[in-house]
Amino acid sequence: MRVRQLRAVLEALLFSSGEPLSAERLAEITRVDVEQVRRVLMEYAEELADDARGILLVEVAGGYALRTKPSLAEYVGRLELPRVAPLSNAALETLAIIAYKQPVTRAEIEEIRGVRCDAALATLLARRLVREAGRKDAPGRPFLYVTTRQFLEYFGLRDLADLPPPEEFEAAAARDQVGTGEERE
Amino acid sequence: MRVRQLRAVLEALLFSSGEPLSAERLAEITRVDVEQVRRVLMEYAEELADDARGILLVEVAGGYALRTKPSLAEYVGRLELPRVAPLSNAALETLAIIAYKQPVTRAEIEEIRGVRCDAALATLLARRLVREAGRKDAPGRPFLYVTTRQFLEYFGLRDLADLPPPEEFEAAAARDQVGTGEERE
Amino acid sequence: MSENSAYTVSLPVFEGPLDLLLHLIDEQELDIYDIPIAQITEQYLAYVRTLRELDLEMAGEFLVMAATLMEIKARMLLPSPSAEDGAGEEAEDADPREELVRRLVEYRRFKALAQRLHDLERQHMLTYPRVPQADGEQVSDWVPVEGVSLLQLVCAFRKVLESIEDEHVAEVIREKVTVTQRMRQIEYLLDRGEGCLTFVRLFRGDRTRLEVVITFLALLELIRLGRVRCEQKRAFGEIRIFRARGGDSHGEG
Repeated sequence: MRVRQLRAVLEALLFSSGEPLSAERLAEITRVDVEQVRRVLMEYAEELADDARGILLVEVAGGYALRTKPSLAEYVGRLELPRVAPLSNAALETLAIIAYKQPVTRAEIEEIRGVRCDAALATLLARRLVREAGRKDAPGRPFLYVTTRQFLEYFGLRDLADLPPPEEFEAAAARDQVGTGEERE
Repeated sequence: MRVRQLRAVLEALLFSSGEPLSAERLAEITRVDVEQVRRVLMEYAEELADDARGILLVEVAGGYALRTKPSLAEYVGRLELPRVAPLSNAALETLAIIAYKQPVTRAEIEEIRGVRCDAALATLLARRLVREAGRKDAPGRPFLYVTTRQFLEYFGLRDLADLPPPEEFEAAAARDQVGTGEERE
Repeated sequence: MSENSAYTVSLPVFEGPLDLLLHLIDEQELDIYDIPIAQITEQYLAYVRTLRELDLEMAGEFLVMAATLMEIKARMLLPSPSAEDGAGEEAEDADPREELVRRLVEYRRFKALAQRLHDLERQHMLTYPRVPQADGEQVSDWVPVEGVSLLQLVCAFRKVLESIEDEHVAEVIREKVTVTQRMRQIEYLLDRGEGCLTFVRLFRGDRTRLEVVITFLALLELIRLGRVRCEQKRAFGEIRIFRARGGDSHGEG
């Protein structure tokens, strides 16, 4: 195999493999001797050092792997890759209120939940399940919150209409609010 | 942001994202205008065309994604990465009908195929290649089926317009109906 | 399966009756718009008989098509009756094969499209994506409900909502029921007795829409955490909720 092709093959292998690959394994797959694999990998690592490249070759767990450059973590972080961790109950309750009463301010959410929800709201914003949508024309001009496309994806909903019709909820919520106001102890 | 850094950031983003990223999303993350993102992506795609590179930039499901080059499939195949099994004929026929006639009910699919397709449909739903999209306003209120973003990704299609144009088939059908059966295979 | 099934090796498998008919037509290079119906019927029936003799499973649709073919064949033999009806000249010339031809042409079109998809699939499988790393980048592939689609759940949910009567809403003193509390209640109900609840039963105590919503969100969350699962025996049947087997510690992250 020519060096240029070997380099291409190694890149493809490192790219597609979920786990680090040892030089021996790479040599076995490419049917090239280990020394040559190491040589080409070293050249490859040098190329990746160029600041127009976004990934680098690391040696981990007895093998080689491609990773994004730490200096670019800020941007990669903005991708906000979905996490496996489920939402906390506080976040879930806050989300339910936003989903059915949107657009809604933080004070209004806290009024319903009876507790502060800064942390829950921060989580929901970070996970892009809700977003700010302008400000309410009220004292202090508080932010209004609405759900996002990601919210629908997270719950596997096609659109907000997949939830019970919002008018019904608004009406119900309005009635509830009247009730709450009168009967709260 | 300088062009070289933008290129690095885009590479890092495309590398770490599990799904295709649209130019708009990339622009939003890098805070650069969409046109510049597209320009740099085009340059990047050209660089990847070099035969010392093992990956390429594809446009799929409304976004950009990195994949290994098809010409290197033999080597990457030796990694024995877990892959989904290819679709059965029944599933492919069912999927073709959904892709071209969406939204469509199961009864409509079965009418065309002449056989029940519960199993094929269950497979397609489980693999998220199709999804339910509401119900048809007809007796029994049957579910309507449409293709998903994963469908585009699975077949490497940019969007639905990327499917072989149905007009070709309509035209062919029209010719058939006129009755010139000569060039038929 | 009978011993005869050893012979099945040579028997081509067809997706359905239309697939079999197309095969017969293509194989003999027949004109799809002028199918020699007697000949095709004979061959078709021979195939169906073979399947039966070999004791193979055969979709009921094959028999339906056999009947259709025989009917068309019979009508082709009859003199055109429409002359007596005087019911329009157009209708007189209606070919008994017309509907079958239309279906065959349409099916053939989608078979071709399916083949194109198959080619695309094969082509695309030559390229590999990057497998996300195990360290926290794993994209969760949450399938919301096992056996019941979320849409079915939501539809059921809507029905419950519609059944809530407005007069109740007015008089209700809103209790502060949280999603967490409701999740616990549902789990308690499941653990206490039946081990299974109907969807409708779940909402029995709810009197306001907000309560119904909270119950529904609690259910969604329990499903998502893998603590309960839903089942629907037949389409539009009752949705039942079960404790998921060993799913308790499932969802923490």
